[in-house]
Amino acid sequence: MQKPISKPPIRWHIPVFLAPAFIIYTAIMVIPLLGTIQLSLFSDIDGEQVFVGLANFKTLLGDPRWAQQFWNALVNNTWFFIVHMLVQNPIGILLAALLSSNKLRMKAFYRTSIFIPTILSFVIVGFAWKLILSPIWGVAPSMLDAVGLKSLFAPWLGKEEYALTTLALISVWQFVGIPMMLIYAAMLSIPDEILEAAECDGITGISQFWKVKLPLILPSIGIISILTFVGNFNAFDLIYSVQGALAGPNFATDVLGTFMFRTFFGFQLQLGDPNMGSAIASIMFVIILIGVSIYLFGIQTRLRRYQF
Amino acid sequence: MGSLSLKNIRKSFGNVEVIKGIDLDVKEGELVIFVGPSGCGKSTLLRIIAGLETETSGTIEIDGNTVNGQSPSMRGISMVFQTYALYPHLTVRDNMSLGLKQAKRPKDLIKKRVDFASAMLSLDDYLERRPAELSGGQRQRVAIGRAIVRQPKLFLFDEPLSNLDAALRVNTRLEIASLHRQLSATMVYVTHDQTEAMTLADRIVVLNNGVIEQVGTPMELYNKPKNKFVAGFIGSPQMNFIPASCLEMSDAETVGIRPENITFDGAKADLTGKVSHIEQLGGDTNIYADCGEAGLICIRLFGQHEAEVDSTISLHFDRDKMFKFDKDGNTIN
Amino acid sequence: MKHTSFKAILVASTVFGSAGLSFAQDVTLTIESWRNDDLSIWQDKIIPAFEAKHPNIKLKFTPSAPAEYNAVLNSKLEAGSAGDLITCRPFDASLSLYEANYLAPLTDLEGMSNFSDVAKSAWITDDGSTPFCVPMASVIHGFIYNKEAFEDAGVEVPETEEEFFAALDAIKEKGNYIPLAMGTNDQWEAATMGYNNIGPNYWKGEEGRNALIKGEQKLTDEPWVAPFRQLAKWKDYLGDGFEAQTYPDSQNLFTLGRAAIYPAGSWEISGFNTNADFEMGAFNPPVPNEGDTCYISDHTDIGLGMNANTEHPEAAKTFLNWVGSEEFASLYANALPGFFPLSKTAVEMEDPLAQEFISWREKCEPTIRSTYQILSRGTPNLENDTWNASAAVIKGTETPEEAGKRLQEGLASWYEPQQ
Amino acid sequence: MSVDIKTTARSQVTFRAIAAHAILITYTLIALFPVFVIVINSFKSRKAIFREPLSVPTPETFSLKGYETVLKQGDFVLYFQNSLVVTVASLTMVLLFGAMAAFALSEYRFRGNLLTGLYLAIGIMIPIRLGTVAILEMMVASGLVNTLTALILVYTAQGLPLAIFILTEFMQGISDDLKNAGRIDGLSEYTIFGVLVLPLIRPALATVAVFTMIPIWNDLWFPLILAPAEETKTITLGAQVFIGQFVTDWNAVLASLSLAIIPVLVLYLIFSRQLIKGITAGAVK
Repeated sequence: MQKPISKPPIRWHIPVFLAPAFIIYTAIMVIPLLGTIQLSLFSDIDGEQVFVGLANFKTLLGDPRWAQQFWNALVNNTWFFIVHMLVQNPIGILLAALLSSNKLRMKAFYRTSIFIPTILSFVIVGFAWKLILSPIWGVAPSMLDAVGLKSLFAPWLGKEEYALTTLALISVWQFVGIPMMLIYAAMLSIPDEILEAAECDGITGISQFWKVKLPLILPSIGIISILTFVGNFNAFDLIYSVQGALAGPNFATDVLGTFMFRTFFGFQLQLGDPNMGSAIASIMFVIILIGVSIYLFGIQTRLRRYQF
Repeated sequence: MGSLSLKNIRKSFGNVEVIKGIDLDVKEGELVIFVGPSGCGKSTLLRIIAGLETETSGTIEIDGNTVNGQSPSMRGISMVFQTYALYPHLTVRDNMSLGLKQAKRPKDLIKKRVDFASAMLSLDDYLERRPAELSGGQRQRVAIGRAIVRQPKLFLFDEPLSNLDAALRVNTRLEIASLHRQLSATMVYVTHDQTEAMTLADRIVVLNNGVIEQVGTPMELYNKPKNKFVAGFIGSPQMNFIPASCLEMSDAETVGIRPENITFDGAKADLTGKVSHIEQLGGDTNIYADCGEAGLICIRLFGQHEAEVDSTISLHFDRDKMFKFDKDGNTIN
Repeated sequence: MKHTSFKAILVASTVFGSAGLSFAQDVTLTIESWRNDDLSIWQDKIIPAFEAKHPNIKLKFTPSAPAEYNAVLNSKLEAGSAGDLITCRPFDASLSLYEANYLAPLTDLEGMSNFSDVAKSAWITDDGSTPFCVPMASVIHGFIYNKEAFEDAGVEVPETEEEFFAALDAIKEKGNYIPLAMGTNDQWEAATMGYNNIGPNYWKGEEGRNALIKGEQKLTDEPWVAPFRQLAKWKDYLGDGFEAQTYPDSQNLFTLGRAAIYPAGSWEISGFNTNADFEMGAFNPPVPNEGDTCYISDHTDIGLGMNANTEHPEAAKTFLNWVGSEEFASLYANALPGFFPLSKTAVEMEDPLAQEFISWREKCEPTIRSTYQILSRGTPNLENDTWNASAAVIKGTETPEEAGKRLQEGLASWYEPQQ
Repeated sequence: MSVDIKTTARSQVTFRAIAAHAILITYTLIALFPVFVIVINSFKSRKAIFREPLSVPTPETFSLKGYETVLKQGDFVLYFQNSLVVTVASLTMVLLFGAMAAFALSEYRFRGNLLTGLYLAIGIMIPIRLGTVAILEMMVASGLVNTLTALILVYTAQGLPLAIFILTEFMQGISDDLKNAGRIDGLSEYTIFGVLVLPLIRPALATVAVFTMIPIWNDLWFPLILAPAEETKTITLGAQVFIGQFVTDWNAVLASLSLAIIPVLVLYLIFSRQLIKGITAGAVK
């Protein structure tokens, strides 16, 4: 017979469930990152780390040499993001809309093929596109030649005016699978009854997409936008593997990620400056945090989630 | 079989108090039903009894033992859920025996009990199937079987019939009733459906806003509701409430009259109204009449009757069967 | 289920954990390097030769990709996980490591006596008192050319600026070869193989370089703008789409026989020998006028230092002494034609191209790359800016004068002698 | 030819299907083209790569030289094995620990629940790479440098925030009744999690697995910093070294790139069936 217990026992299982994730995440991610943010408040003066408050941020935004690089990177980064929003997500939605039509055959094949670039490493993606777009190797020029458009060819990756857009498009090529998958799933989860009701009302084909499906997948599009935002403002690898840490030509493809990397770890003869690098990293964090907050408090609340 | 006693049970979620001091005794072998509108706290109370929710204060005794703080499985209860909650990866037999296996009971005992329950619920043919291969009614029977096998001191039912269609609901209701008789088990049953409550319960507990409005046998509640809430909640179609002023009665704020206690009688008319809708149920007929300030009034007549929509009718109320309520909604005797 | 999976993780982590421990009693030295191209040479030639003499010391050569080397090495040093021996970039990158106490002073290392002061200059404190890396090799800049292409166009090896452009014109006229193999996509190619290749002839090698460091000359002065003017003229001789042409593209263009002249560093020699199936020659950067003294960039490029925190300082020193020896010099020079030993004793080289390059040391004045010593210590970084400017000048997006002005402003913003 | 209304309607449908296929095929070609170029050229001789990059290998141009070089030089089997161990171990830990935390967050009401959830989600926004130096110091201090354990720990930390975020959302959809039924049957919270909940969120786990696996498999940075030793090299790092090592040996580069595609493709195919199910079931709504 149980003895009567007056107080509920401590629910040990809650800390037990949380502990592994909490400990690993805190120890290996949070503490090092806090260390990085802390670094941004210090400066190396004669080999000593000295607390300088916000001086590094002042340099970054105030000193014309730093500020010029910073704003260049930020503007490029914004353009990089805009290209993704304008190209990647609409293509993703289009592909998903096509894939979700009922009677289509070979769905799995298309889905898998289009997702393949997403699983490739940046090393492969960078190398492949550099080769294809290379004026020397001649894949792109000879393909354009074949359709009589050779004159359109330009060494896109080497021209300041095209390089960033080209890279953004490569990145779109690589990642279009993610919005496609998520939107596809969202479309599949629209109940058939709603679509059947639309058919009965004579809303079919493209107008069905605009009038019925699109409003219902808006929350998913919102999520994708914010994932794209976070991803783009953390972008680094693709640009690094195609254009190197100096993000050429003439910094035309420099984004916050490459700027931070170069500053933090140094490059070639340029010595690493972890303090300034951390300052850039902290600003990146703030930018992403602001973007996410705008989304969470400004946009998401207005996107209605429909109960099916 | 055991008794249940609740003493001053309170429960708050954050600053919101959802159970506001409940005292209740359930005798051995009794089937007690909690009814109330959604959000009244009836499910929370059931879950507190089960130990799935921790009470903020108060004492729970099952079979004379205080069980506060004990885990659900130690309380000697079993529970049947609205969504069946069968383990999708286990067969019917394993679903029923899991609790006993967990308690390390001997194999032959488990088998005996499962066989007993499956025979009782005619589940013998389905013992090796998985839940996904069963119909809704079969699944609910498995859930009930799982409860029986544990031979609990106390059965708890959480709206067990809500997910079934109308015909099955009646059948299963009968099954539960016969189960109660056969096992003479103590049962606590939660529903929002007063018909279910009336047909099944030994005693009904009407809950509203986290407090007990009234406890009693179905007929006690029907005949002697303590207040307007209980009067309105028990009985179908619902009791008509009429402002006392319309009937020129000064000793009450509101009067209540059940639809079956109204007759057509032009000579002794208490009110006149216009027929707005008729429901022909075959066995009886419900007529709804718009009586101006007195509101929409439902009249229940036995047998089949005809009436023209928009025709004017005179209503007579059986004065002996009228209820009077004061400003606070309490019944005036 | 839970228990077993935890156990599995525990077991797994101990298994992996032990993989990192060294198991031999012998000392094992790890060498950090960015020369991943040399991996097989170290494994097949250098390490066996050393281990044969010193059986108790094992060597492990662990290179990382050149672009990541600095970042990786700095992180490892900071965390204390770097190897025992560290391949040194010349000048400031290594000096800062020494100053941060990551590299050990090598003042009393015997092998050091085998090197001249010039050889040691890249890895010594500013006051010249303490060396911290053993000089391994230098690279010489010049031009490698395709002999068949020269025959085809009927041109001779150019000695002056004028002849150089005449030769380029002739090759272009003939149309069978792209005259110059160079791209601006990677930027450093334009600076290292362009500006610092031909530049010394204009700023007169060490004379100009030292004047710049002292603040006596400015980057806007003629000797420093003139090389940009030359580069600006190169544009017409480069291949289609050179803007997107990468360094490996240039190498391929040349070794596959499609380009006539390759502005080179001597380190290309071994790769070109394997990949090109035509005869190659080399010439030093043409001088502005006939009879001018020629200058070459004979750049101290690789040194080897000792991690100050190594657990095996004695073994590391043994190895460093060996690196300073004649045996190593000859082994290295012949294994890697194009990396020229810096030791005082002359080394016999078999490769004809390498012989050609090294022969310029006798007729021309050697210097090192203008931006490497002292001048790239601050922000903005002069070396990185020079990459950018050289590429821009070749592409024609910036005039030579503008480039000089921009570099000067950048340098003056932090370098006192120039202010 | 007589055309009645029915066939017009049908031909409209057919036309739409053809248009859909046309667009999808076009995009599929765009998606696969670069991969195709790399793979076909990896089987050609160096000259042929340069001369006709778009043609498939013919008997004259066919060459396995690149693959020979690759297989001779690096220990690709070992690299592959390392990558597999790291990826599978990190995935297991991310999925297990992530699901455990998500379960705690979605199942129990306790003080600080919301705060803990936010705290764990912040990691989605910051690349862990920013903390490299501190991580390396920590690994050195604990003697984990040049062990696969170091990589596994880092990737676990990196993958957890998104995993917890997705899984929490998903777990909220699991019937409370089922878990309560388990409690009444005397299952411990751990058993409820392991036996009842985990199997039900399989699709969500697959979704998380794919999103977590790709960056782990393809990561270059941490292998380079934390475990560059020959015994612990991952396949991506191995391939990268080839690119550095044979800048001009395109046979070897292309061969190593082609080899590096296969394993991640296989892993993806394993998870992809569950992936669609997972996203559909509302893992990322």
